[in-house]
Amino acid sequence: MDKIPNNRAWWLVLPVFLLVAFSALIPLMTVVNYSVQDIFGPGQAYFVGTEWFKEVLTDERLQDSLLRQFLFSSAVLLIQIPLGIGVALMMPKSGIKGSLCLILVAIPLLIPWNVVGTIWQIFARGDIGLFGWGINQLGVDYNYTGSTVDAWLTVLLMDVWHWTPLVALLCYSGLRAIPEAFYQAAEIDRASKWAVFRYIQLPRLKSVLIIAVLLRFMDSFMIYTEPFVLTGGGPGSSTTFLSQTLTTMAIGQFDLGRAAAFSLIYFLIVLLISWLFFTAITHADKEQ
Amino acid sequence: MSLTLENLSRIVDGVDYIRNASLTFEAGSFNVLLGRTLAGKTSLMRLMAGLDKPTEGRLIYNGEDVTGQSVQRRNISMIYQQFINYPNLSVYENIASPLRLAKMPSSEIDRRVKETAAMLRIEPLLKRFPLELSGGQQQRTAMARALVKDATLVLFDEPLVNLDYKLREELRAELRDLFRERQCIAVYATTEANEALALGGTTTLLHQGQVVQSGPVMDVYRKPVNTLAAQLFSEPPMNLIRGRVSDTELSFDEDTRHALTQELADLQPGEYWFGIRPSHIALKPANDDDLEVPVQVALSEISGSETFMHVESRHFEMVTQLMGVHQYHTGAPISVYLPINKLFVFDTHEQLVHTPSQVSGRGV
Amino acid sequence: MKQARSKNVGITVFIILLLTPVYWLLNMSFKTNQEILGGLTMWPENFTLQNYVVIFTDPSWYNGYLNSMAYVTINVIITLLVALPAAYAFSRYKFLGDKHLFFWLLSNRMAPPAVFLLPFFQLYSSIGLFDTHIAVALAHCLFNVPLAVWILEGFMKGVPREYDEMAYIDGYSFPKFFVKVFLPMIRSGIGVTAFFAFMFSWVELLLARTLTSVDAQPIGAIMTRTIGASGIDWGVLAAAGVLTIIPGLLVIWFVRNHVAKGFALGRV
Amino acid sequence: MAEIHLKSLAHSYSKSPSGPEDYAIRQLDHVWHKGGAYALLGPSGCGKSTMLNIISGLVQPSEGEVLFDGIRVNALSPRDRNIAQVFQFPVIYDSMTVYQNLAFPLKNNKVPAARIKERVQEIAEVLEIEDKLHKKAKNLTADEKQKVSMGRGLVREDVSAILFDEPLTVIDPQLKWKLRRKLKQIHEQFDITMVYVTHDQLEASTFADKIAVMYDGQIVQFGTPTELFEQPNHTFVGYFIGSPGMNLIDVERCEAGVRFGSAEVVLEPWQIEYLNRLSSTNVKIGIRPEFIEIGLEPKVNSYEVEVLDMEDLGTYKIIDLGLGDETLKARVDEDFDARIGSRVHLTMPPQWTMLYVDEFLIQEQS
Repeated sequence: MDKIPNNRAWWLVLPVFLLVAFSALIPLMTVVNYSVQDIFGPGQAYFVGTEWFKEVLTDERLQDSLLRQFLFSSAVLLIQIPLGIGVALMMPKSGIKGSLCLILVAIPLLIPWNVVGTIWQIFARGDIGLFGWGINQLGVDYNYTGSTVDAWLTVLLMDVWHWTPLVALLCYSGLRAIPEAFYQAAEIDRASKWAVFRYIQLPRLKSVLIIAVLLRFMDSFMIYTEPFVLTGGGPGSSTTFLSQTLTTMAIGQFDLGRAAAFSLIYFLIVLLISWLFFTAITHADKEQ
Repeated sequence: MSLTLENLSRIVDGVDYIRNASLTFEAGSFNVLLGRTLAGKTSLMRLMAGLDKPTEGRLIYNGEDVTGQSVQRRNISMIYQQFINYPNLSVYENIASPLRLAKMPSSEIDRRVKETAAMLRIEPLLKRFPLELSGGQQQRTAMARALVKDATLVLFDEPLVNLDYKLREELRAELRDLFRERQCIAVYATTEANEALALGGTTTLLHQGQVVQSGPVMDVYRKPVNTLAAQLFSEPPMNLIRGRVSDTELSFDEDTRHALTQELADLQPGEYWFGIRPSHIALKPANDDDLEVPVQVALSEISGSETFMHVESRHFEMVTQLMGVHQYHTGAPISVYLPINKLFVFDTHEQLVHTPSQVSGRGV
Repeated sequence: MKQARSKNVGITVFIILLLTPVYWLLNMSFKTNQEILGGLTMWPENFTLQNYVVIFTDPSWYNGYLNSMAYVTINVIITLLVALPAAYAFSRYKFLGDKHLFFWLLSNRMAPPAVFLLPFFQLYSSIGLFDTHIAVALAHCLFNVPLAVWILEGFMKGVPREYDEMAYIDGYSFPKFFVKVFLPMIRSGIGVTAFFAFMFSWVELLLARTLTSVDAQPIGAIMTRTIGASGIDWGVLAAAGVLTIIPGLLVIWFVRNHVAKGFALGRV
Repeated sequence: MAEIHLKSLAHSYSKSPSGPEDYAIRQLDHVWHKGGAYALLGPSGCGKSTMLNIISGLVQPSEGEVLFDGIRVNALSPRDRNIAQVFQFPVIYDSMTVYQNLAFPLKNNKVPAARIKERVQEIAEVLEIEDKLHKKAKNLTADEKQKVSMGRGLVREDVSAILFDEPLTVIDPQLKWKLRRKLKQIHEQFDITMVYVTHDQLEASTFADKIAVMYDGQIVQFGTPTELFEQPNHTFVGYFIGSPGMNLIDVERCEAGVRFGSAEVVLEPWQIEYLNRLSSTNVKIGIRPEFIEIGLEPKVNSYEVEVLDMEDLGTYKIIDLGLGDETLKARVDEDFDARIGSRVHLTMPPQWTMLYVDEFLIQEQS
């Protein structure tokens, strides 16, 4: 459908523009403003240029937390995307069973993020949590508040529990959007189950998978509340991710200039990587 | 009452949708726009409706310039190829909607809706919702909504294309009857020559955004101004054969020649295009002076009552439309006969130079 | 048929695993603290509603829920009000800077909320909105409005433009057409958008906690209070957690048939 | 290749059909012979697509049997029935090239690579898409996609039958006849059983040797295009085939045969005899507009009629003739001319005047 050129349409988008500009542009300008100043108190600020940026980029604590962040996001994508596709393939196509599955699978998505943390905080404890207790019963020494590896695995497991449903639901609806005729044609062409998946389902899931990858990357890269409640970032700083580092810096230490510079770099990284993902996937498509 | 298009053009991003169209539509007339896909039929109708603004030219209604008038203020109706109805309103409310917007008293609305529904034979469906209906019923609802409000201009954009052909035939016949008594301007777009013939009225041929020819349907059919008009307005398309005229005879090639008749005597010697309608070609000579052309059969398609036979000679191909069943094997050599008095002649610029004299056949 | 059965088994196992942590929370919410700390039991042996009674009788608890509901509702309303016309503009018209504007809107969905914490705090404090529902609702618009525009635009593109034209031809003015004809046609889209706006506002805590202190404090922030002098009150904490899941369940129940469609547009 | 036999077949989409109106297909027996080119013709909703899907196995019939060469295949899935089907809208594997699309069914059948190459090339040539073989299928136009869809059906050599479900819906009118011709050519070349579903009589009759006309879940006639035209077995066939359809007139019995209004139609003795054996009052006569003769002078058994309307269709004219309360349509030459309101004389040649009782044709027993 051709869109009609009409500049008066701006009147329709004006409220959105103003609202988002108010919520995004003004704060962003504040951040930029802070990032180039050193602030000691009201009225006491000095222009420091790119000092904060240099400091942030060379700060080892931040580099560590960035590395941890990348590890975490990659692990999230590697586990959740295939698992989500698998779950979607198993979900019943229609009827009451379909709706029921949909709702049950969606439950983790509807839980406030701090409650997600709370649930796992309880669930994984060795004394009162089924999961922690169960693992200990198996003879494995498991303690997520003491061991770095255990803490990591628990945070990862929690994220898989929390967000795989999103990938599954996206894929499920992508699958449902494939017209029946394609399956019929494949049946008639005597395609194997694998061929149906490889040549019909997977190519047609591409657009939802792009969304799934982008969303899961972005949101896992910004994760804050759940690990904060579960582990408080510990033990040590082993599960302290970027958002928590930033929050601590800004609110805990009130280190405004540094936090602002860090914020900008953080935002740019998210934008850049999202853009890379997006163009890489869509470009590979045009190439062919 | 009349609607006049004055040098109307619509050009968007360098693409001509409509180029320099000038036409007049009279009240009470039924006008068919005939052209292939993307010929500009829809574009022209959208300009007439005021849904698009022309880049150049004016739209005059009853002597008043209405080019810039908004759609809401024009009293028009439009029926689309897709079945467009308000999905969340019942058939009754669908038909009533233009009247409700015009703030008509509800007793009058009720009377009109029922009357129009009866006319289109959808009275029993008034309580149903559009998506519960068959395609034909949905389109009838759309037509009822278009007809209920006494619009001055009713536009049909290939309304029957998505229906079974038998249903098409029925609705087409009903449409013709519905508009006989009305004082509005009806404009109907179609890609099919046979539909234009069946609907009658005035026909306008469109091609690549331009008006090729316009006039009463039979004038356009019988006197196509050029080869393009002839091709557009016959189905299967008119056969065109390159040939020449000398002082004494006309010839397609060395083997196919015929002495000039009285009728063709005015033609200057030279190269011409000769046109012959598929239905005029016969397997047996009807007159003594029919031109015999030896050909080979390429394919015969039998429709039950008719046979479409595709034949080829060394230099040209032809399609013939024959009554009855004629079965030949591919490659069979036969002769077909072209009545000289039914030949159209076009010059090398493809403009019409000779029309076959109207044979007023046996009649009362 | 064998394959269908293995699929059913697979999905059942997945759902059971998915629901176990939730079950555990539910289980705990019906236990006394003695039972919770006294040893692991698969279901409450001394079934009690006491934990829920605590929440429903203590205003400082139930006000948390009311606060959360209040800002979520305000957020959903604002989001829909501004996103509907904008999505219509994007789905129907070409206008100066449309593509850039669209991308800029979406880029806000990518902004880490942590980045905006401090500026938001200062912004809303300076205009006197700190610790109000409207502040949180406006802050959540940052990510909900772009999302809503995106989802709605997808639904609106699915409605052929001929419907708009038909309505104009019948004599509808734009506002009347939009409200009476167009909105009913994208009902399910509006439902789905409202659902997602609700969900993302309901589950967010970082901004909500930062922008409030007492009067508009969300339930999530109040839950941290269960850590008292005598340790954590696990039973009440679990009950509070269970209660936060219920509104989401209710909402998804209403839009269950449309949610799949919203996802299918690839827009979440 | 196989003979396909449908034995007391019936199908309903509802689980507990309460009456005949719940059936998409009502109790029918039919045989599609080996190697024939057939069309299944009918209006939308007559059950023709359902029947096609029952043959291919995409739909399980609720009653009756499907036999391939005498073997019951009801329980077999489409893949085991070894059948090819082309759908109304193009179905292509868009991540593959055209070549891979065409090779796909062969690969699944474990055809040797060399043979696949040969065969794909052959089909691509017939369909005139050999220059597109290495393009991504999703970048094709709608027509080309549909050609690829068809190609996947045609490429297999061992199929029991190829089924087409309105395959030319998305094709531009100019191209339609070309593709129809291609299909016919392919049929002659490879000699495969083909069943072609359509609502367009021209499409059906130009493609098929024999046409099954479906109406209301039943096959009302199975015959050559000429038979359907000249001897419609059922009033629906008379109405549906031909444009305009057959003139059908409700009549009463009388001495000489039947009559309507003041007009008597003289029937053949065997027709009268047949009629006398039946008690039904639902009697009609039918005559095609093409077979009505019109003259200026009265003749034996001619009727004087009034010219009510005349429609000029360029190559011919349709005139409406008033005879009593009835209106008959007749097709005449383009040269024919008559004033509206004038009177002419109409003859119904006995060999073209059909007699229908309870909507079915009364035929002479040989």
